[in-house]
Amino acid sequence: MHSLDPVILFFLLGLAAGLLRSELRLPAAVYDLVSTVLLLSIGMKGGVELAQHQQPGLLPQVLATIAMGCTLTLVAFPVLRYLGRFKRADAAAIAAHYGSVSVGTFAVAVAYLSNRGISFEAHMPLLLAVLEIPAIAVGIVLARGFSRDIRVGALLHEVFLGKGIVLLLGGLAIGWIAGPDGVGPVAPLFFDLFKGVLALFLLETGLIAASQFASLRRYGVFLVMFGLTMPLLGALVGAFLAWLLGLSPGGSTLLATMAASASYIAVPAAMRISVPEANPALSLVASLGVTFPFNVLLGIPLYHSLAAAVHRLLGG
Amino acid sequence: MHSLDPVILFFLLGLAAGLLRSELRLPAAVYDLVSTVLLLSIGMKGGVELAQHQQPGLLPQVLATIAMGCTLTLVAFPVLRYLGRFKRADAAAIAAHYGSVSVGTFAVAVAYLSNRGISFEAHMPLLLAVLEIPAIAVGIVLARGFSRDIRVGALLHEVFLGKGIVLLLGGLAIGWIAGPDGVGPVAPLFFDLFKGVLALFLLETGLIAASQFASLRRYGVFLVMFGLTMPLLGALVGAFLAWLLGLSPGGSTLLATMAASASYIAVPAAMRISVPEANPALSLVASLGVTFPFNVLLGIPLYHSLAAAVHRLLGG
Amino acid sequence: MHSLDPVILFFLLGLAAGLLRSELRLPAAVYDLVSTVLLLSIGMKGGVELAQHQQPGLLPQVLATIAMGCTLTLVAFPVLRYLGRFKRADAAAIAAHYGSVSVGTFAVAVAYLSNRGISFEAHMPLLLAVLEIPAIAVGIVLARGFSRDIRVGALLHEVFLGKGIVLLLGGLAIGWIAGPDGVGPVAPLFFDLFKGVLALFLLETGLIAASQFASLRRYGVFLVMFGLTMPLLGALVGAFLAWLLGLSPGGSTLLATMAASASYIAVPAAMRISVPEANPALSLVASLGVTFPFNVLLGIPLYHSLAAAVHRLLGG
Amino acid sequence: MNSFPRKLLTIVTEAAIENLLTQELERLGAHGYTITDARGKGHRGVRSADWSASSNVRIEVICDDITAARIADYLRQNYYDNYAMILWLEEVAVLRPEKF
Amino acid sequence: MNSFPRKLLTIVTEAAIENLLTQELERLGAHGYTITDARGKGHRGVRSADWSASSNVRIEVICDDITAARIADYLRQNYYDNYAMILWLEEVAVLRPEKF
Amino acid sequence: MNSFPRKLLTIVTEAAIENLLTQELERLGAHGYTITDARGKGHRGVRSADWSASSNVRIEVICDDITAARIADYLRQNYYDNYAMILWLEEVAVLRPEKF
Ligand SMILES: Nc1ncnc2c1ncn2[C@@H]1O[C@H](COP(=O)(O)O)[C@@H](O)[C@H]1O
Ligand SMILES: Nc1ncnc2c1ncn2[C@@H]1O[C@H](COP(=O)(O)O)[C@@H](O)[C@H]1O
Ligand SMILES: Nc1ncnc2c1ncn2[C@@H]1O[C@H](COP(=O)(O)O)[C@@H](O)[C@H]1O
Ligand code: NA
Ligand code: NA
Ligand code: NA
Repeated sequence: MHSLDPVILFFLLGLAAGLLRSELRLPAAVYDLVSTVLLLSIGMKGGVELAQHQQPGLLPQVLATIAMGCTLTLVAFPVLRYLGRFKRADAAAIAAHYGSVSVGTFAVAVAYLSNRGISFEAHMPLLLAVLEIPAIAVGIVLARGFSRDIRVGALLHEVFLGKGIVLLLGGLAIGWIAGPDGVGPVAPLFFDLFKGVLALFLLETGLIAASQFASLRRYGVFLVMFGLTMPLLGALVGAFLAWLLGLSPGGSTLLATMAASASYIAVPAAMRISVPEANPALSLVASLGVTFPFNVLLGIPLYHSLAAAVHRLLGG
Repeated sequence: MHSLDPVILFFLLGLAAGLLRSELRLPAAVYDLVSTVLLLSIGMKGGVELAQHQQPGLLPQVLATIAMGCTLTLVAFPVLRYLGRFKRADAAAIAAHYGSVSVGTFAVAVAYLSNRGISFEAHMPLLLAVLEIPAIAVGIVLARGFSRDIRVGALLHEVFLGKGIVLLLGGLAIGWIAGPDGVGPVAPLFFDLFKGVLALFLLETGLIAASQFASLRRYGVFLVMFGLTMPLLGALVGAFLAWLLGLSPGGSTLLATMAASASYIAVPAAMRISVPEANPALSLVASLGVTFPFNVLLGIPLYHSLAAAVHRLLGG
Repeated sequence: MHSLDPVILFFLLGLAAGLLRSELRLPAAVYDLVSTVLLLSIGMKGGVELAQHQQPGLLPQVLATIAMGCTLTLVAFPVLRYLGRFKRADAAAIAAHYGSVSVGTFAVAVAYLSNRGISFEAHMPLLLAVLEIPAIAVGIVLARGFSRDIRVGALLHEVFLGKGIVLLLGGLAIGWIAGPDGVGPVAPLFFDLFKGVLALFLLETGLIAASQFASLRRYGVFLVMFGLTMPLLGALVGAFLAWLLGLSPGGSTLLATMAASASYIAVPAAMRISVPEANPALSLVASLGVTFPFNVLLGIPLYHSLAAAVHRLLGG
Repeated sequence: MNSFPRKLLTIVTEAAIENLLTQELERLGAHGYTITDARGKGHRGVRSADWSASSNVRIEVICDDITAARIADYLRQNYYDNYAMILWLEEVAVLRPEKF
Repeated sequence: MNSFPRKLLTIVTEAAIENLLTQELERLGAHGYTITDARGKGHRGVRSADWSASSNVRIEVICDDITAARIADYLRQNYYDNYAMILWLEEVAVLRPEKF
Repeated sequence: MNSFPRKLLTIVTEAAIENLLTQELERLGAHGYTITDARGKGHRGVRSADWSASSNVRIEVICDDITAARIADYLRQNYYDNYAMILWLEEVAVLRPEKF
């Protein structure tokens, strides 16, 4: 059933067009517009909900999310370094991608839940923004130790003032301040068009993902295996943590998806600046060429079942 | 009445702004976005309809459309070559433009029918995609014979994997797989905004068409005459064929419009690669400077009356 | 209350992101798209209203608006020249910015009124287009006298065929010809999305305004003072003129806002061509770095109260 | 391969005067030009191309020595003082000298 | 700083043949290329880049003298007659000669 | 026309380090720079500019010989190994030598 979600079909169309080397190409400006609208609308939706319902225990959840980001990075690193025999910088960079999160995957999971009428906690977009960051810091330390010559200024800037964080947090703030009535006038663009804009985003992501496939063979089986099993591990961790934090099944599905997803925009940019000796193709092939398609096509319904099962088994 | 269709007014505004050499200019990225949405939504609308109604006799209609594309090209060629005294390559290239089809004109005809509540067969977008191609092949053979040195690879690629075909067929497939309920979530973007997006597309097309007018005088009266009579001939052929195929009046209007229209995106690109010795300005002046405005401003209502008349006269 | 208008929050987000030197940046093509849609939809809305209601006394209002544009420029010039001790060219150029009008500010005022259900005269967009122009002519004459070597051709072109005028007047004509029913099909894009599109526009304007702040310190206190008091003076003039012309409170608010606002797109372009010796940074710092934020954050509700007060005090 | 020496004149300046400038170039004898969008920094500060007023264009003209000198002189006298603008000249080789 | 002489070949032509041309360049021995979007004017009129059919690309290739001559000759013979195209050659200095 | 010799240094590299690099350029003595968006192919494969991670920038700096050598050396030592990057140097003539 899930594979019939129309936004997924747009991803498959992009993937197919890319693999067939079609002339289809969307200008970078369109990608920028589409991702700006997505980020703002995810943030705003969360902010509006937050304005309506008190969210107790936000701080513990934020801290738990930070801890999860660090943990996933620290778990992925030795696997890549010793099982995968990657160079230290490469292992650290790839690990950071998997400790962080993909906003596109999150958006597909949101669409999945909303198509099924499943609600989730309002502040998930806040956790999304929070989870982007800690893996980057851990990755850099793994690559270089606590060395002095890290371009700390450029890095902090890149991380905290990157487009994703600013628009997510900005959207949250706007939704929270304006409230449900206040955002009414801009709802036709940011809420009604959400899934259509997501469809365009996925079309373009499909095209880009396809361009990573060419490198797949070169970088070998291990990276593919890693790109398929690391999300499963992440989802387990995320679903269990969600249960600990008392999240609803919808929220648990989202936290599991976030844990399972790998960054392909914020972290690559940060790694180019802070761990330049890492080969960026390795991380992108894994996160965009393997993990993103896997999560979007198969993972999300799986993580939903997983979250439901955890709730059933452990109660809550 | 027709001239009051607001989307037409946007075309006129673009035309006027272009002719007055206004500073108004839309970036190419906007044109790309707008045409992507148009192509996808035309395809999806067709796919959704196809999912609901069995379409018997699709194959004969596809074959008939292919035959029509070849015929129109073969008819236009000698007229251009012997009456118009164009060089062989030029005559072949122009003929190929008129044997193929303009998606923009099709979209205006769809808006025209929908404003009047006239329905049409669901698979017309499929025929639209099909009609893009055969004229290109015929045009190349007319220009160069069955010679060996045609860059077949590059050409096939250009033709079958061009943006237009991929998005039309991709949209059809998405609409067909997702069905009417499945596309619901993306309808606000792809269906509700259709005519607004078409308006922006026509504004930009008007600007581009105006830039062709400057060359009109240089290339003479014959090309103008050809650009006005060839669509009429095409419409006759299309309307008659539609009747043969048993299409409804709405579908007949569309097939007549398709036959009457001349490509100005897919075919020019293919001809630059495969018949480089043809002067691209000649084809563009005729198709974009003469035929497109004629069809959009006067042709479509005419073809609608024609289709109705054919149905009345021949029964059906 | 006003500061809760969500579109204003987008402006603040852009401003904050810009001041923090965030990586957030929207491509110029997005700005072009967004401002095209805004201009067309402001024009069309006016045109549709005009088609429904006879507007008596349009000509006197147009003439009065022209006179207001000239007057404001002529008032600003000596203040800048003698109090501000600016060079003649600089004083003339800045004055021209304040005698003209900012479409973005107008759009925020329209959103402000519509959120409060306050109606206004249909032809305000026409006055908006009219007000763009006279200050440019006056500014040039102030800078250069009636000298011969003005590039009159290039200038007239720049002024009358600039993007803003063409889209506003084009939109007016389309709305007027198509009427309320005719524009129905394009309403989802041009009317329903108006405030969402305005939000994106203001996000981007905030980013650009922030980049002007850096120069604020350099150009000194006088320019800031001027940028804060000139709009107040303009609003007084506008509100009083509106009362003379018999405009409604809504229309008066708009005319006061127009008078209070300073151009930052059309006039800078014209001045670069016609008064090149003027430093463009001075005008932009004042109009975009001071006056625009002031009007949008505080000015509009003020001008609304002012217009109401004038109506109360003078009757009407 | 026969090649012929020509001058390549490159101008970087404000996008606002693109139209004006191309007309001047033709008037001064250029047979063609190539334009790309650009951003940059110079004595008049950062020009980030975030919007029209801060955008640059980079204009290239291939021409003979005399035309190049004529254009360069003219721009220096008429544009340098009031516009963000730099230009430079290079020796290049072209294949069809009659074109330039 | 050790630097080594190489040729810089710049081609300005129709965007429609970008893919075709980059394949040819590699076949003719170029180890790389850099492309920017451009507009312009020449003997075939104004190419304003308003839409795909009127867009130009500006392609740069750094290579050795022989490869540069080979590419220039090939393009002159196979493309000049039918396409809006110009090209020019310059002497440049690079740091790592083995790359080009 | 009086003209003065200067160096034109052109760098093609990953868009991801544009900000970093312009800061370095200024620190190393450049008085200005011009940037255009680019795509291309080189030893590190195709960089198609379809999205940020695969985009290139093309940076030009006009400066004196010593500054050019300083920048080129610095980039070779600190950037060449880890980034898709090439650079080349040319002799150009400018009109106002004090600017560069
Ligand atoms: N030294 C330089 N090297 C390369 N480009 C420069 C240089 N100086 C200025 N530019 C470019 O020329 C534009 C105008 O320069 P300016 O008039 O010095 O502000 C700048 O915005 C840059 O794009
Ligand atoms: N003299 C010139 N200087 C710089 N660029 C030129 C020149 N002539 C032509 N071009 C560029 O090359 C393209 C093709 O030129 P053409 O084949 O002469 O039409 C034009 O669209 C311009 O972008
Ligand atoms: N031989 C070449 N000629 C022109 N541009 C090149 C060449 N080699 C590399 N480039 C450009 O420099 C970028 C980085 O090159 P590389 O480090 O070799 O991957 C490429 O993406 C191209 O844009
Ligand atoms: Na993760
Ligand atoms: Na046809
Ligand atoms: Na004003």
